[in-house]
Amino acid sequence: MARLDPKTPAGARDALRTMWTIRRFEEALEDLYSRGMLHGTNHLSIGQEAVAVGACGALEDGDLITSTHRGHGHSIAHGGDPMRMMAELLGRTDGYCRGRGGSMHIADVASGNLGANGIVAGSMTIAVGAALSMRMQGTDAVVVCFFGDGAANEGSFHEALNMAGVWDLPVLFLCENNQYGMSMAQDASTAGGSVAARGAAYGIEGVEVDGNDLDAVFTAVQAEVARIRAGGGPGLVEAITYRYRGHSKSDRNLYRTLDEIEEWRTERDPVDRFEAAAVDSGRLTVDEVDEVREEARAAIRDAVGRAVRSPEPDVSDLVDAAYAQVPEHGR
Amino acid sequence: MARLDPKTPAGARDALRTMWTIRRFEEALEDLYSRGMLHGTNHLSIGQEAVAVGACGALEDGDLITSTHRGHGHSIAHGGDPMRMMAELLGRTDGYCRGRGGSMHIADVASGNLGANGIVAGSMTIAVGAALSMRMQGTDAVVVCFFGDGAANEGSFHEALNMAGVWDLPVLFLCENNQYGMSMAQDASTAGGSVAARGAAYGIEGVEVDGNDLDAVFTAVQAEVARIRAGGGPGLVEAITYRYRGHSKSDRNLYRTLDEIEEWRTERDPVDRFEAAAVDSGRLTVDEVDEVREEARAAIRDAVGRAVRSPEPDVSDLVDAAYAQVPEHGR
Amino acid sequence: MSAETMSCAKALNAAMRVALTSDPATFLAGEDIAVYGGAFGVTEGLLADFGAERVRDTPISEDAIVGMAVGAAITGMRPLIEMQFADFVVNAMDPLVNQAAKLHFMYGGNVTVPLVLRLPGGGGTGAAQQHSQSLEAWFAHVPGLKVVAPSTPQDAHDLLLAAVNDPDPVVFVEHKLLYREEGPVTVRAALADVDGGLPGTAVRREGADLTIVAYSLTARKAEEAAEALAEDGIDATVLDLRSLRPLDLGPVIDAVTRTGRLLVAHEAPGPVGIGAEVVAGVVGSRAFDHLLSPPVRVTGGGTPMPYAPALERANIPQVEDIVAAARRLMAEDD
Amino acid sequence: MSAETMSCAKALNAAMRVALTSDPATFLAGEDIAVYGGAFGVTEGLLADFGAERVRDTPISEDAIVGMAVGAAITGMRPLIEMQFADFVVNAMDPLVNQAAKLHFMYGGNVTVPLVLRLPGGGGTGAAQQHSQSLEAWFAHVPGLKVVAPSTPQDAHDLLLAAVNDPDPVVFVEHKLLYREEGPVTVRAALADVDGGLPGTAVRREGADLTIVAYSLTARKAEEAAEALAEDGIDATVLDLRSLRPLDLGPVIDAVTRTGRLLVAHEAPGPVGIGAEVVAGVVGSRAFDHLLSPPVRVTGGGTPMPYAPALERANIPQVEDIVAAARRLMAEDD
Ligand SMILES: Cc1ncc(C[n+]2csc(CCOP(=O)(O)OP(=O)(O)O)c2C)c(N)n1
Ligand SMILES: Cc1ncc(C[n+]2csc(CCOP(=O)(O)OP(=O)(O)O)c2C)c(N)n1
Ligand SMILES: [Mg+2]
Ligand SMILES: [Mg+2]
Repeated sequence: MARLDPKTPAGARDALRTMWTIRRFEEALEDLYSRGMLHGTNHLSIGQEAVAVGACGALEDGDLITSTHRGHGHSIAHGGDPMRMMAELLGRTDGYCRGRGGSMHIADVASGNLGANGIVAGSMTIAVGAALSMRMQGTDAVVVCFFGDGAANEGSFHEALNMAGVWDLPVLFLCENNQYGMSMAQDASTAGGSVAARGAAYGIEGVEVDGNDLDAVFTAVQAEVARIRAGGGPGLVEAITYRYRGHSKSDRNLYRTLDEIEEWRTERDPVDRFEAAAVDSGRLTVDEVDEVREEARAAIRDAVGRAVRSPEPDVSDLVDAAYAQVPEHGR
Repeated sequence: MARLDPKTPAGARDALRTMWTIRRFEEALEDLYSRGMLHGTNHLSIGQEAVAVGACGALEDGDLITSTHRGHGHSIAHGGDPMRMMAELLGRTDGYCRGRGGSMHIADVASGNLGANGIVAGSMTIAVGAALSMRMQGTDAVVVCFFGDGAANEGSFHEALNMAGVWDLPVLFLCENNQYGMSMAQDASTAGGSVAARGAAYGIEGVEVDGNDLDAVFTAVQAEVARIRAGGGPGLVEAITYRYRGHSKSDRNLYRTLDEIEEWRTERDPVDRFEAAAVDSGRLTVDEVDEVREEARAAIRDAVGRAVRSPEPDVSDLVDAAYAQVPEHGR
Repeated sequence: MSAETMSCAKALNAAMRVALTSDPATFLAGEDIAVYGGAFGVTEGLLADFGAERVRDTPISEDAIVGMAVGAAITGMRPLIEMQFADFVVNAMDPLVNQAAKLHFMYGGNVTVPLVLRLPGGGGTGAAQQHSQSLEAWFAHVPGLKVVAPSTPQDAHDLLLAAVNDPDPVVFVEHKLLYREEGPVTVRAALADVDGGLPGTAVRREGADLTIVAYSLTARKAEEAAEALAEDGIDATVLDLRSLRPLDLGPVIDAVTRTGRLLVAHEAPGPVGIGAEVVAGVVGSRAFDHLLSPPVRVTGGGTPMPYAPALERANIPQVEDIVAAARRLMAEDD
Repeated sequence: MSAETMSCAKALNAAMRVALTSDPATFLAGEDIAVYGGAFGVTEGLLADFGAERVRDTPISEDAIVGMAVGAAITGMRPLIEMQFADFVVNAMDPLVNQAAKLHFMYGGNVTVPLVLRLPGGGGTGAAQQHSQSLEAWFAHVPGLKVVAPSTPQDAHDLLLAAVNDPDPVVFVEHKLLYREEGPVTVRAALADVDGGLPGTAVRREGADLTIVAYSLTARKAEEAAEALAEDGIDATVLDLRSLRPLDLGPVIDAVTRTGRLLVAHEAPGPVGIGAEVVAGVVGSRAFDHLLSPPVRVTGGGTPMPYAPALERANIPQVEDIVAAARRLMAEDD
């Protein structure tokens, strides 16, 4: 059974809380960054929350995900602990990677998050291997592989979809089409224009979905995951969404207009939309919505508070750390 | 105007002669190999002659080709001198690459053969660059990029078609689908099954053609090249054909039946078929066909005779040879 | 022309401007180099001045970007490619190593492959494992490739022009932390003004006690280290390799012959790095008889580049690491 | 079990059989390894005995092959991958270098990546530039990768099993000309029979006059060279590195301390090759004070590998090249 069912009041509440948790998490990062407490760069998923939450909500225990450089939302939606994520971003020992990996490398393999990845399309072939692994081990797990519209032009996309196709593997390729790579508009970078339509090249029927509509994402992914779990072979979903923030910290938004951003924020925000839909359909009351918002804010405040108290790693941490096992002669 | 028009008697004669030249060339290699005179390996294109000859015949002067590991036919069809090719295979100084490159690397850039390539799909992105180059230089040249069915599963295929697509480049991707990679049947390696159909992923309308029918290949390629030359953007043609010989010298044909091979040889041989068609349609007489065969045989006999007399390169040939220009401090 | 003060990023930008202006065969391509101006702003403003045909934003397709450049280079163009981060060149190793490096030789000397591939590398920006690598050792191992690594704005400018002029494929190693480093730059008027071929090792400082060899950002650190050592009365020669293939060892051998002591520093991992080649080259030369103590390497990369600032710092050779190693080296034979 | 005579190819095949039999988490994948039995026949017969699920023919997709292996390895499998020719690993550098090598460290030590990548490399088969490379230096430069290179059938067998047992990604370097070389092999009964971790440098011959260090096919040539030198009264120690990362320098340092002379030979290009690392490591050690003459490298790869037999031969170190270099080395300080 899916982890949450947004069509029920309890599921709607969970889904909304998770969306808000993601947004508050990202906002907390912006705040820490502006206060000089974060180093490196990071890629925020504000505006794309419904994809992560809708997709991960449709999974079952034991299912796996692979994520991207823009992976905070995936991690939280898959059940990641914001404190450990925040500690990772702060470079602390309580981080998921003990502070070694940072924003682009949060992973929790034990719980089925095979990891964010700093290489565009870098996790797509990894997802294929994980799917093969699950099948060879006799499980019925499905792997959801998140990737961006820009990633669809990497050779790895092609090889991954083809291999998954010929081996009929239980993997759902989930494109978060937020309209841009770093700066390149999707239609300027992508011949043919559609990622979903590329599925046909591999015998996969691609599905396009409104990525800012949580219910729609959930429904589409749930259907695909069920089909895949039943042995139907790989799937491809393209969720149309938008990122509000710059690609990363150095972005001056030269490639798009402020009007465009504003329109998405005011007209199609996934959190606003889901709140309205949940209230309209009677799944949540206005008070409940307010409560959930407050829960998310408190959770992130608490996570940040604990994360900043986590110790910094010591350089002794680096000794032999590149390997799981160093032979005697290598010391 | 196309270099040859197989619909005319003169063009038919040229086309047939070139097909026979290719076949005799490959047979001469088999002979030299069995006599221990050839080292390395080589990939024969016997059975696939109509693709090379039909496609290259449809080009105009100034058009370019990129070729593959199975490239002898492309080279001859594009006007390569069998003596210099043979000298290359024998590792002699008169070879196209002065004996340095061998079977998989015959190139004659000056005449528009940008080269065979030992890397599967390795020339596909090179073809894209050549097409861009031609356009930036203000020519109306078209680049024909030969590749195999197996190559269609490399990431380079995807990146090349996408880039050609978004930049609308004058390049025709021409798949020689001979049903197998080295041993893997095309349908086992290729999700979705069709290479031509993959064009749609890039906004390209793929064309499938009987690759053992020279007239059909010529017509399809001529139409595509004209469309591309007029600025219509990249094309994709899949020519269905078959290789009679093993993939290379070490092949024991474990992956296919002798019946299958036999059926293609006896029922669909491209040379037999073109001879019959040319005679049937009155383009050539039976005597002319015999003449042409003899011309090709003589040409190859002569090429081999001269090639074996070409000198071997001296090791002094290697000094500074990796670079076009070695700085003083590098000597 | 007289020198003006500018950053390495600006000096590179000015070089591209010179190339685009003086040779119609040149063009730029890379991810987000046009509209965005490059991830590090190095190509800023070039789209406006030279147009989208010659300053090309590409899809995220590193293999096709470099393969395309090879195809363009062998048919008369001079592509100047930016790999957004050096780390992504892993996706373009076939066109770079199997094609660009080999075609001139493989096709019998009948083609040249005049392409330049800029690789912004190095750590210190908190970008962690997959955005911080220094991969130049790989390319210096490959016959057919040339590899250069400037450390000053003037060298960045001149070496880039020399690389564009060069008929062979040149891997152009940049360190991200150099982009903002400033220095005097004489901007060349045309490509032809830099015509001496790719330059070799530069002497940054002369000293009698030991020879410190480095390149790219680490060459700047070596200079700083030498200043610190001078305060202790240790007088170091500092050499900046600039060209990693071919490697200009002559000045290194001369210096070690005089100083008797060799220290090589770089940010890339030690094993099978440029430092190993420098040490092996020097001890295999006439300098062997003049060596007073074992040559020393100070390198980074004990692990993949870590994220946490303290760990990252520890994984990169710092000025004080070079100073400490030099002191130990001097102490050894006292 | 008693030893039988078999080729390296058979010894590798037998090791895969042991691995597949004793650990259900192992599987093989690669281009044409199943039905065809591998381009060099190394995997022959395994499909018949272990089935298509565990002996997997793949599409021609090197990036996906290795990336798939990474994904399988971090989720409990132990993939054993054949790259059809070492040269094609250029298409899989991202999964190998940016993923496999880094994940254990990058994800905080919480995953292991137990994959083995077999790379049939080397020249001498007339396959020319793109099918003859020896690329091991690259991988030995990368923290997180292990690199081994056996030269005997027994080592081929044992190292492959040790590599499968190893929790880290292992690049397994094979030379195509070794496949038919025969020698005594004791076939292990189970993976667990090879449990000492990846072995280090082996002493192939002891001699007082000079130390010759090599690996893979060139180690065999070094042994032959030593026999030839013995006829001249030159008594060489021959060391076979076997592991290139980590590099087991202890035995090399010991031997050079005794012999005072070092010659390193390999087929890969000289610049920034394994030989440079060995020389730099030795001269940076206590052996420095015992060196009688400059260490010497005998390497290949002056150009991309040529096709014509005479050129190809000249581009690869031959027994006589090692002999000649050793003689010059001995003459130097006479
Ligand atoms: C192989 C590789 N190439 C380029 C980059 C640099 N880069 C990081 S994110 C990005 C844009 C990715 O676009 P998309 O896949 O649409 O994801 P989004 O950022 O929109 O979420 C680029 C070019 C990279 N990290 N890896
Ligand atoms: C990158 C790469 N991978 C694998 C090979 C080995 N190889 C050479 S030809 C070949 C089969 C190619 O099949 P296809 O593209 O259909 O061409 P065909 O041989 O059928 O003409 C393979 C696997 C190679 N040369 N390059
Ligand atoms: Mg995007
Ligand atoms: Mg084929």
